[in-house]
Amino acid sequence: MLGEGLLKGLAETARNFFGSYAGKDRLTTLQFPEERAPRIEASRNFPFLVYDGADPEAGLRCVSCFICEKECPPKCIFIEKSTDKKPDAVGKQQFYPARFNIDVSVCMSCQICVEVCPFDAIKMDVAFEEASTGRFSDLLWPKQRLAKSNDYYHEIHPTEAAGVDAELAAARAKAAAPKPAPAAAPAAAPAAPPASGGAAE
Amino acid sequence: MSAQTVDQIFVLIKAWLMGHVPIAFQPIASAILSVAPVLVVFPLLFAITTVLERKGLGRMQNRYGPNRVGPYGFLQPMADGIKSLTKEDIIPRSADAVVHFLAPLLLVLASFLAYAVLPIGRNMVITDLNAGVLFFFAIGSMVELAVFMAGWSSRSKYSLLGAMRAVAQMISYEIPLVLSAIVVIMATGTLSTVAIVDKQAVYTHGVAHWFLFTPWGFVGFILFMIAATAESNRSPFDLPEGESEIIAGYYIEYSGFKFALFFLGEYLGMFATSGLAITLFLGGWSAPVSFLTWIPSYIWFFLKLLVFIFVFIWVRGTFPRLRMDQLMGLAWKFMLPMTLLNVFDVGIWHLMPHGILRWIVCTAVLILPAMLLSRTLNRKQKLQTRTYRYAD
Amino acid sequence: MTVTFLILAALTIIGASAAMGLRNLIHCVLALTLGFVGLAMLYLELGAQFVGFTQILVYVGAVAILSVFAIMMTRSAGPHAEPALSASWIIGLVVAGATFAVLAWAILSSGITAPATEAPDVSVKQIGDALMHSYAVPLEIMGLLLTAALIGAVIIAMPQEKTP
Amino acid sequence: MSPLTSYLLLSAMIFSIGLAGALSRRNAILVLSGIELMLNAANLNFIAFWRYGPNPAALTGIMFTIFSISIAAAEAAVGLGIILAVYRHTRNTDLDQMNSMKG
Repeated sequence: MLGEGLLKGLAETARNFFGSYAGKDRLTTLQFPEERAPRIEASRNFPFLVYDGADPEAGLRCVSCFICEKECPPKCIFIEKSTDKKPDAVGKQQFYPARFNIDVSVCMSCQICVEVCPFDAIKMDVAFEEASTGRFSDLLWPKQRLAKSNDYYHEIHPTEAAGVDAELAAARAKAAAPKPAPAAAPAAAPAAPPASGGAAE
Repeated sequence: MSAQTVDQIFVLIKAWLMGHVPIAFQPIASAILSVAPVLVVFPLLFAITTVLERKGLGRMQNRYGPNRVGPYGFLQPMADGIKSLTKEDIIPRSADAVVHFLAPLLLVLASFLAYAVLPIGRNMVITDLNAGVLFFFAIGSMVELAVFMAGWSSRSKYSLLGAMRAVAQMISYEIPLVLSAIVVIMATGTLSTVAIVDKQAVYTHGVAHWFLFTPWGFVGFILFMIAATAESNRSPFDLPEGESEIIAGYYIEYSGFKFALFFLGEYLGMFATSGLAITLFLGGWSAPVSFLTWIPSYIWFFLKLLVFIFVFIWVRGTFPRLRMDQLMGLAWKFMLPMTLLNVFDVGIWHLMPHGILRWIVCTAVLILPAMLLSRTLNRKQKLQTRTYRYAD
Repeated sequence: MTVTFLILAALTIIGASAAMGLRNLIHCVLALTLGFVGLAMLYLELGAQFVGFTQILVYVGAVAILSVFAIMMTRSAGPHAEPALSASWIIGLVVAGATFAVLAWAILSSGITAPATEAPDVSVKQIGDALMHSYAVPLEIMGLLLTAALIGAVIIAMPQEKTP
Repeated sequence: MSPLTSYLLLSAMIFSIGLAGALSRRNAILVLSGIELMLNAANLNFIAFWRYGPNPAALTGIMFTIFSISIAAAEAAVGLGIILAVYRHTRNTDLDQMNSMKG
């Protein structure tokens, strides 16, 4: 009979309509500014720079190696190398970025800069309420705005940060040891992932 | 105050006000006093309906509707109105400026004119025309012209496509609309809306003589509502608007207040056709059972209208849009035969003696062909390769 | 002659002459619709309610829309380079002017006077009764004619079978 | 001028406008519109004579007008159908160029 399916459909929408007043399972919307969904650990938005310790200038892990700038597909990273050197996360004397800008109006959140960084200095942020009224000035983020502490990194991506910290600690220990015994090095090398090897360099 | 007074309160107020007007101005004062409430109440109902519609649709799609402006979002139409009033009124450079300007005015004018013959309550009608129902359909046909003017004058392909779809659809569905209304005219023997309601506001065994409670009335009502939905371009017959295909159809090139006027006209048309359906089949302002007649007549009318609005929203939240050939197929292959059959059926009803036999015969006359027809139409059709006459 | 009549007559004449005089065909049809609405209102003014509404329903709702569709389908809506008037337009105007002169002379010199009577009250029921009794045969013939016209229009406008 | 005379004059005016349009326009659709106008002028005459005539209760004028409107509707449908058919054949709606039967 013509119209049977129509009635079925009407019944379904009616069930949704009245069910939305009865329980939460038919009203799945979150009222955003007041209610927030629990954060998903793997979510990502724009990159930020990690620093260790309390001082964003001194603790910045970035050594301005320009790899991320070269790899960035939309070319939204601009780095200016410093003239002097400062100790990096491992303790070695390195250059640091005098300027580090990301144009977030161009950034496409591809995470390639994070993949290629040998120093675990750039990571993906989860903050998304970044709207601003300045079309040009407010969307070019300088180093000061990009720098966020390691604690913040632990807060947003705990498992990932723990892994990074372990590697850095291993690298620091390796750098601190004067000359490791030749027997120990080959045993550690295959076990360590290649990233740690690069970081220790 | 007796129930009688409450029922007639607006009529009494008007009579009292008219007593203060000098004789020379009485005709025009009477006209203003009759028209002004309609000009206030139905746009207000439009404002409320937009909120209710958005909230209702939201609930059907497992979300809240608008709930930010004012308590429970009920001030949303105010915000929308202010927004559309303050927006820039853009007229495309290649548009036909005069026709472009006139189209929304004609649409709203035609939509408002239709209320002239709707009895909103007992003794509450602007004019009791002798040919009221005919007037309603004549005014309804002016809407088509307004839609065409809007679509053509914009000089945009989308709007022209939308206008062509709208005109084709409205012309096709006007025939079932009029034919399904004719059964009531046949049964009452009058075209006057007031007389039609008066014929239905009588009770036997406490139940009103609504035409909905007869087999032909029930079928006629359903057919009328399908045609009315198509006529007012509501989902699932919203091909002329089709946001996902032709963006907004014939009013895509309108902005600001004129765009709001198109919305107003569309909703007013929907209320007016619902009002006519109430008048023709649901006894207008009369109560369904005699012990509820103490409720004022205008409240009954607006209660019924609200139910209609809810059903319109419900249908919009449920059904997907039809394809053009399905639309035309429904009009010409299903609606038209069924309405003609219904006209035949009301003749049988009129000629047979009262009793249970009349019910059985009339129901059978409608049900059997409907089942046959739906079986024929539902039969799996063989798909054939499409040929395009104009595209290549 | 009342003010209402003058306004409606002006509306009708403006609509009709614009319909015959404008260049853009769609404008012509819209103006023609205005003329038809003016005529419908004149019918209402004369007390013929049913005819007035039928006029709007048929002319505004059907004939105007049909003409518009025909214009769109024959692609004559755009701007035209060729003149809108035919080669023998002067003859046409002269003939029309002469017709009007003769008609006006006939009307004015006939001396018909009609007393301004009360408008007769004609209900739809009376019209229906007349249609069903004294005009039943013309009504049937009209139905036949309309059916024939419907079928004929469909057949004429049907795409011709392409013969290979 | 009595009301009847003014209605008759208006009707004559509309008839002449329709005639002028039908005789002088090139487009076939507009010629058809001119003919519609002439029919309408006749209808106005019918209604005016019914209203001011001696026997309005007979409804003759109204009946004539109703039948005339139906005929006009049929005429419009068939006429536009013919125009569409001719257009499909000649790709043209210009009446001055439809002269293939000229000797």
